[in-house]
Amino acid sequence: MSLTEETSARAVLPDAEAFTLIDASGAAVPIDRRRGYELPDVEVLKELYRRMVIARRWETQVTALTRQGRLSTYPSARGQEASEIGTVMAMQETDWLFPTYRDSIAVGTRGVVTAELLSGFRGDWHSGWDPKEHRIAPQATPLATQVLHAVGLAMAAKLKGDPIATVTFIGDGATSEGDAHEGFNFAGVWQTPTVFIIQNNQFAISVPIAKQTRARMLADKAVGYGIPGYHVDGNDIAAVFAVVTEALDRARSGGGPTMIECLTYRIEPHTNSDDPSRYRDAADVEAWKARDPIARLERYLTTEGALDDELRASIEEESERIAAAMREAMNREPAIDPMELFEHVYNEPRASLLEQRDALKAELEDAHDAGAVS
Amino acid sequence: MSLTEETSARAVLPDAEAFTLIDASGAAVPIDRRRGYELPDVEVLKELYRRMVIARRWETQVTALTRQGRLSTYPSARGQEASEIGTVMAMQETDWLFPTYRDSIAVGTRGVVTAELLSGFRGDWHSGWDPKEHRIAPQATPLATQVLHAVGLAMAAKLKGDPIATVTFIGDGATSEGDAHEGFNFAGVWQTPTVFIIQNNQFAISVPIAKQTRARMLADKAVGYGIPGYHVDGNDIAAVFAVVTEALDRARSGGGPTMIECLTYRIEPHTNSDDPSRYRDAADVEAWKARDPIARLERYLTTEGALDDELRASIEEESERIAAAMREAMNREPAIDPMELFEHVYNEPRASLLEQRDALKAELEDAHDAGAVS
Amino acid sequence: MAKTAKPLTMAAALNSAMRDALDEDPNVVIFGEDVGQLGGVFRVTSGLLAEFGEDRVWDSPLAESGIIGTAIGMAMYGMRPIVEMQFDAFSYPAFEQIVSHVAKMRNRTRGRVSLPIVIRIPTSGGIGGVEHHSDSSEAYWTHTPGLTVVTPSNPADAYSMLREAIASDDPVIFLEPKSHYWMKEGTEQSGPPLPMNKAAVVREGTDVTLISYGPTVAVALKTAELAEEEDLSVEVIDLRSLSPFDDETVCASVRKTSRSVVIHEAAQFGGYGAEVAARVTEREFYHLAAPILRITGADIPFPAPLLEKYYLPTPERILNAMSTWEWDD
Amino acid sequence: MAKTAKPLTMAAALNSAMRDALDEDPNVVIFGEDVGQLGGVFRVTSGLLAEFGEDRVWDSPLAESGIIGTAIGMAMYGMRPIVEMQFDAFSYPAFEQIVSHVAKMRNRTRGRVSLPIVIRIPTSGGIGGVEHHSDSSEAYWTHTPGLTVVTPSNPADAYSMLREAIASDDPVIFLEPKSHYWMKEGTEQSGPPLPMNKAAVVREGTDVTLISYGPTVAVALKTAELAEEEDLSVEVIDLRSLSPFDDETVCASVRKTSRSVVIHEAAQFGGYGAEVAARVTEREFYHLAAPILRITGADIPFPAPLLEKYYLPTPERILNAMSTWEWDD
Ligand SMILES: Cc1ncc(C[n+]2csc(CCOP(=O)(O)OP(=O)(O)O)c2C)c(N)n1
Ligand SMILES: Cc1ncc(C[n+]2csc(CCOP(=O)(O)OP(=O)(O)O)c2C)c(N)n1
Ligand SMILES: [Mg+2]
Ligand SMILES: [Mg+2]
Repeated sequence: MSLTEETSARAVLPDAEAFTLIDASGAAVPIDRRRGYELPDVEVLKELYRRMVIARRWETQVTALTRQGRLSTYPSARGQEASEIGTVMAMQETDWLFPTYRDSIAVGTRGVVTAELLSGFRGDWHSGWDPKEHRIAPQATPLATQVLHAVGLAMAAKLKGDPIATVTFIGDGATSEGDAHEGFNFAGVWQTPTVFIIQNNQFAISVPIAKQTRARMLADKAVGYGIPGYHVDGNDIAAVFAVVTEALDRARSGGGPTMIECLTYRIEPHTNSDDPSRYRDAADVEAWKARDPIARLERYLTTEGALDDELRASIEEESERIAAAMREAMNREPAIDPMELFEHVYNEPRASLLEQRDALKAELEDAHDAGAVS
Repeated sequence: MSLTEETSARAVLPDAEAFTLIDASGAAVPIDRRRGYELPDVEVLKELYRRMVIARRWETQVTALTRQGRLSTYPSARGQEASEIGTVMAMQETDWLFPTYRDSIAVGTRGVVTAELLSGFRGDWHSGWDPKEHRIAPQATPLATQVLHAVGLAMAAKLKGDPIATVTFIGDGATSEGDAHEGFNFAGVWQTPTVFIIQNNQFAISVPIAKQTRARMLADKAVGYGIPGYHVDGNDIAAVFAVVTEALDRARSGGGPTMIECLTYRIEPHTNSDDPSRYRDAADVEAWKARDPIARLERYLTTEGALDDELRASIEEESERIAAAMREAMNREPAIDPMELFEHVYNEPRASLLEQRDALKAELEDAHDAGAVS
Repeated sequence: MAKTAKPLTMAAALNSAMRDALDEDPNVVIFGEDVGQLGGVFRVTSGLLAEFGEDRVWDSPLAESGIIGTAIGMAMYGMRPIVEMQFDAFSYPAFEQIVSHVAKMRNRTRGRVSLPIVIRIPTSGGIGGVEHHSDSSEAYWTHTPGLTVVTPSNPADAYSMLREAIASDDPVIFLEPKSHYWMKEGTEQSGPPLPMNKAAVVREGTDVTLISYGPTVAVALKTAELAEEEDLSVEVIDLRSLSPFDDETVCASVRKTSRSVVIHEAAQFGGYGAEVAARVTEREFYHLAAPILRITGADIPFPAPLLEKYYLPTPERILNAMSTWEWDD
Repeated sequence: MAKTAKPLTMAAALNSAMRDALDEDPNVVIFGEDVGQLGGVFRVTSGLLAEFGEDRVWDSPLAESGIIGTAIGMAMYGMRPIVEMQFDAFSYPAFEQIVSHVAKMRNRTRGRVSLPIVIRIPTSGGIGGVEHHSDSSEAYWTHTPGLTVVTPSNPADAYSMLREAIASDDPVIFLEPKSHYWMKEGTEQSGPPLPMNKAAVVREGTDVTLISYGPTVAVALKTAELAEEEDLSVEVIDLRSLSPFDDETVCASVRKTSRSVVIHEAAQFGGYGAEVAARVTEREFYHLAAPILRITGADIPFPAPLLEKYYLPTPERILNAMSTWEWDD
């Protein structure tokens, strides 16, 4: 049974086994297990590899800076690069992304520069980039709420006749929230061009997936919304890219929404302030490191002769350059203007808010004068 | 495939055809279509028949009184008697029921007297009976919220080791609410003894089921929670009774929750203030009247020789007596004491509330005095 | 706005406002529970689906958080959704979407993403509704920075304010006093309508200022009439906009009268009246001859239909409160 | 209560209170997000799962409405659930269950069904939290009849108030100032603890009353110290209970000082301070020498970490406000 066929029959459950194109050893699975999908072109795979390497290097740097106190917190996606990057690389520029706090590398891969991207975690403003310029919503913190935003924007595009799709990431834990349900359901009923990427990294902070659902897999939920559901090896970027590409094509051409569960693992703590030793075995982490998405693709490309030392070195060098640039950017003090606090709350200026702004201004000037005198 | 088997395999979808034991013509379906279930005993069926006739007569009376302005509003379950009565008749006395505004006849069948039962719709107090005495929660108005209460109470019973189950009714429309999802999910994860009866009467006020979900059927949602899902002819009380009985047995003996979709139809307007001609065809109503749950069972029992004119007359007489008694009860002015408004908000009396109570008292006395003088 | 002849009822005025907005701006859409085919349980959107089609007016699945959440996404893409919460208490499932996103999106994005959403909510009691059908939720919204909260008390305002709310680039909570849906236009309005964010002095007076909004404006006017019999000259203010608050108009009145009562249906404790009393006192303390009083619902859940008359503010209660003041003359 | 030696931090005091309650009453259970294995993101429930087992303390699925809704069902069956909302803003998905059911069940059932649920919510800012992690939600709860709302400002109160909240047959919103979790006990408490519903005069003074609660008690005390240098005698009240409000203690203080400032972190408009100012003014108008002022967060969403210092009330701002009063002497 091919995954493609599932999309027409609404009451079909995904296969128990997660869909893979390149297995953990770096070998392409035999054609009869590819369910009709083709391996992405080798040039595409090389580009996916390059993006993952850069993303990991960038994120390693962010984590280090967070430890040094340059960011107020940071949730790392280490280990989830295949789902993150495979998804956004399958998107077109006009598609919209609705990320969570976990998905900074996906946002960065779509072109948001570090200083804007890390605004929220550095703490200079809640969200730093222009959503309309990048077609990326702010990273959502209230869990699952962004799912509805993605469906709403897709509905607007559909009503306007624009051939775009929206993609949203959501964690395994967040699927328990009512908003996830309402989002999946609205998308099904309205047949919006939306692709739901459930990143099942098996933990919601400390709570394992077994305490989150009794379902065989999260993708089993799709049938309850009459939408196609897929269960994909989230550490295999070839599989993620292939399935997301197909889902996006279907969405853009009027075929409605798709739910894709990417089975993966969060290698780092939930955020820098988390202590995973309280709730999971180090051995599990090691086992999942052996399924690393980057190492796997590296092995495949090397075997195929598509990745030699020279290319590897040049990608590494590029990554280091990017890491250095971001380190520098983040070591600069962010520009902060307390008066800006009052600027964006409303379009219409409010007298009472201007009063409060002026009061703060006077206070700061007083403090400044006092400082100058004493 | 028998329905019973489905309960062990978690990733199985219900049959497309709703499960029936006695079809719309009043004939028992052949044994090979009974999926391992047995027809309830004829004495049980007679009792179910009697209860349905009484419930309908009672409700017809309530609707009439509502038109006369004795109630502020009333949502009728006419046409849904098989789901309503079949469900509660399958319950044991120690089981708890969590009804909605729609389920007055279920509450009445469990023994709550009219004056207490209709408190809310008459408007003398929000809820009239003692939930602990009857093991029936107040009828929920905020949609789907009661699903979680039912799961919570079941969890408490499970923790205490009490072999009881909880049952909640929920409408087709309300399944779209986040709370329905959270309730189904908590029940699955905690394996609580809870039976969810989705009364799919095909409309949420004016909105048809097709605008509520894209799923093939609502029971398809069960698989997403890892719980067994059933799709039952909600106008066949034999089927409802059989499936609910089994689900309750399973729940009480540690087998976890069950979702049962009863396919039925709301014959009356949503409430007395609704105008269904704005959104549905009279012909549809007529078609569903032909599938009437009472007429169907009456035909079956008559054919079986279990219901003769004498019994029919005695049940009718009993119904009339009950209707007359309730008419009388409702024509009495309800006792109202404005001071009671301040009595139940908190266990701990609050000074400020007592002040407000005394102020109202003084005001009413003033008004009374003024009235007396003028 | 020239289009509308004087509408008969508030429901009709609201309906006209939406019809005109749908007509003028293709980005305006309406969705929610029962707003399409049925025209809403109060028939406020009656006829709009038939006139504008399913791409502009439609019935959504039954989920308030879903309605607000998808409206946010639509607004991010340039649409101007008007959504209905069927009753006050049924906006609560959408609380997170409203408070954490609708109110905060513009600020979060440094002004780059505005959400021109109108959330229409039938509010308050007075119609003998069963439980959960008579709440007054304004204090929850007015405490939330980022929201604009308005409420009309008559058909003419209902029209002009809803038009303005739809035209606003900021999200607006539009509270419709459900007991007034069938209220007919009383006085002839002349001249251009007052802007949505201004309070109206609906009756002039010199001794006392009654501050009211939505359903209690009628109560305040009735009180003023009764007070006149006792030779008390009562000024009545209809706030219209709850957030922002029109300090200027209210303070000017209180400076003149030096006495004031705030009236609302919601529970008193932490109710909107507390803000009115606190801020007007902060500004006009030395002009006040007596504390600003609050005549409101009691601090209890909204009562069952047959008991609501003991809960709702009445002219008698207001007059009573005024009589507790020490009067110099 | 004899059991606890003086706990070191507020987190430890809360932990002790729950441990003792679990120990004494088999109906007490604790569940929520990450409260079991991890012991909560603030470690307030640390060790309780290990000590009492999964039938008493457990991790629930990630859904706040689900947590409150199931707690309601459990309480209906005689249990006394303690649940945690991970941060203030993450209680909003549960708003409907809290406002429409937790608050109203007892009244709805004519007193037959009480819901002895404690909803623990880490509240307010001061820890540089990212967006949605620093809200102050008290005004939403205190406006809702049927809820009891309390907040401790120190470890000793944290222990005694949480014990009392768990023992209460009414539902309690228990707001824990998250900036104080690691605060160590300051002063030695002696004698039996003050009941949960009473305000405490934590510093006596004669010129001004500062009314504070939770995280701003420390700010008020600091202000009082600074004011002393200017020969101003400042009384500081820690409200402890926000609903009910201890009129007696607060009014007695204001009658004495005739001047008062209310302090809180939440936005000012419609904030809890409005109720305090309005009700104290209603009762003590003729004893007031100046309007009661409010020093609070601005009417903006809680700012990003690097900007929160411009938002939070400071002693300087309070002193500044006090200096705007006309002083006779
Ligand atoms: C509504 C809401 N509740 C709680 C939280 C606190 N919280 C932040 S992340 C998290 C766990 C989320 O787990 P999951 O959805 O699996 O995503 P992951 O972090 O694993 O990527 C929790 C409970 C929140 N942000 N929003
Ligand atoms: C949270 C919430 N939103 C909206 C409503 C208003 N409302 C009452 S009944 C109803 C339709 C419910 O339909 P369904 O769940 O199918 O139940 P039925 O009335 O058909 O039995 C609506 C929208 C409500 N009671 N609660
Ligand atoms: Mg996760
Ligand atoms: Mg229905």
